[in-house]
Amino acid sequence: MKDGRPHIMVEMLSNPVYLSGARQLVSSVAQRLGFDEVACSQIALAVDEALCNVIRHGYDRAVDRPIWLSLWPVEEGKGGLRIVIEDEAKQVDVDAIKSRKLEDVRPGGLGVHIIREVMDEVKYERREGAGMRLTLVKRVPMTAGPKATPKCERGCDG
Amino acid sequence: MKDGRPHIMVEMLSNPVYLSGARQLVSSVAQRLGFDEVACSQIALAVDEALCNVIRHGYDRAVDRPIWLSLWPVEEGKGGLRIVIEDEAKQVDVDAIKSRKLEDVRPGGLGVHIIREVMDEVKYERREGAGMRLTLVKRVPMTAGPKATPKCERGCDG
Amino acid sequence: MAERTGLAIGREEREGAIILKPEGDVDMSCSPALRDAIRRAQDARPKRLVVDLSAVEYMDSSGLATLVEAMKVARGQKAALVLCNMSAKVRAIFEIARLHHYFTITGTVEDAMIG
Amino acid sequence: MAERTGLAIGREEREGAIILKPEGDVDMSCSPALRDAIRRAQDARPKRLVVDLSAVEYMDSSGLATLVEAMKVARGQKAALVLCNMSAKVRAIFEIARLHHYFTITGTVEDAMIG
Ligand SMILES: Nc1ncnc2c1ncn2[C@@H]1O[C@H](COP(=O)(O)OP(=O)(O)O)[C@@H](O)[C@H]1O
Ligand SMILES: Nc1ncnc2c1ncn2[C@@H]1O[C@H](COP(=O)(O)OP(=O)(O)O)[C@@H](O)[C@H]1O
Repeated sequence: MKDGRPHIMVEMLSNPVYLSGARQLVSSVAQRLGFDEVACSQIALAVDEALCNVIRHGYDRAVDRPIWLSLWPVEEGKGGLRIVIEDEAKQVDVDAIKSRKLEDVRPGGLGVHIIREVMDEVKYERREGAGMRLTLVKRVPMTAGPKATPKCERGCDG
Repeated sequence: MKDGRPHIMVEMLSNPVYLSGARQLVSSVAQRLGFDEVACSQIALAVDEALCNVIRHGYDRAVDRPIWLSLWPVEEGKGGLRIVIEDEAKQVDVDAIKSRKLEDVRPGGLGVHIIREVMDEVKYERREGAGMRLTLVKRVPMTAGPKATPKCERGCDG
Repeated sequence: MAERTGLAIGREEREGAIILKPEGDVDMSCSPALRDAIRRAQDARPKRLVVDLSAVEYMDSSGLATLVEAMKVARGQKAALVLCNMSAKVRAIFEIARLHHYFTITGTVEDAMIG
Repeated sequence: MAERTGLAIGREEREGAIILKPEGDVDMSCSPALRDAIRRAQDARPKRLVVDLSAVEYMDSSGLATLVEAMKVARGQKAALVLCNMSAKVRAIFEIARLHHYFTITGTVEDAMIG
């Protein structure tokens, strides 16, 4: 990947039981990277929606297939979080992954809209070989507090 | 591993900043496997202590080395959680990893005690090649509520 | 696998209305439990169904879908469906999905009984 | 890397005592911030140092080590160190480490001022 090895890479089964664990992980990491509470929970929501889509549309609800979730801190500006979600599910036309019109309310069809609404960058692509890759970026707003000095680069010894 | 592929495997950098993410992930998974709130937070504490020890003693506080954290549900009885923590840090004598006497209170020297106190099984070993492996097991107490029917094996479609 | 569904759902009847109170995260693994509970409640054809969200800290689009479906059924039954006690976080999710005007949303259960 | 330390530490002086109030998880990444704050407080040689733990939901052994160290300094200074407002979860960690009798632990800040 662009920035080298992910700081955290999760390989998880496509079982919805593990969605809450993925959300909590992402939300905690986002918090430590400087996002406020609302932003953390919305980033977790976007990741949840993306994972649900892999399970539902990619793997047709099979609960024993692999999903990879990788996290990198973004260095520029006030920082941020880059998230990559990969699967080895069926490959679909990237243009087919889109939100429906929200005006005619009906159950479903909200996931992609939520992901695009919450994240600053959203890119779907086919992986080489098998499966899809979704890259998400969220930047800490420039209006957030001062960039904190990373505790552990100053040497931590608790 | 004994039970095949882990349900969740995390590869993370040895940076204390990511400890909170690991704790939240483990705690959420434990909750979904039937542990009560106190047990979830204590399992997360044990994992935190083990990860801190890898960072401190294994990697001498280097923040860019890999740690692997793997999770499996335990099937027997009321179920439980099996956790394996691996590193490629220096290999130490397994007998040297032990708690001190708690009576003479001083800072430090509590991690291994906490891990053993919280978990039902604790096994340190040298990995083939490089690094150490710690296997932790915690079982849901037999006094806990009824074993719940897994939602998603009944077919989930939310 | 031994696991909790992660969602307990309380049920209460009061003045011809049914009040459901899910407790936990309403995500893809748990929204089927909420849907079952809502269906069973609507099968009894109450004139009012109240969903008390005070104990829901998180909801994803599968939870929203469940509630949209419930709203369609309620309209077909000419019955009221009212959501109440939403946390700020959950409300934000309704807003992102542009569903905050589609539903009747009140502050308290008491308001939901007359709203 | 841009990141929060995850621990803000409030400080207040009252009747010759210093009250510190860490807010967040006291783990290996944040206990150095708590130790710095305690050291600076103890350098002022207050007759009483109160650590209000009401906003701490989690503490690991690095947090315990920081407090044990602070206790040793306090004893050397013949000063009081009192912990207060501990949540049940944090108290459980002190018990696992067998440190709940080593420290003076009170319910409220007010009790800690006289305890
Ligand atoms: N990971 C994915 N793999 C394949 N197709 C996807 C994926 N994610 C989304 N899609 C497609 O995009 C459409 C819109 O997705 P979404 O907005 O989440 O609504 P819903 O999942 O309820 O249909 C889906 O119906 C599906 O066709
Ligand atoms: N992952 C590890 N790798 C190497 N040595 C370890 C590891 N974990 C623990 N140890 C050894 O066990 C001892 C006791 O650890 P612990 O109880 O956590 O206290 P502390 O870390 O404060 O010394 C350590 O001092 C160290 O020598």
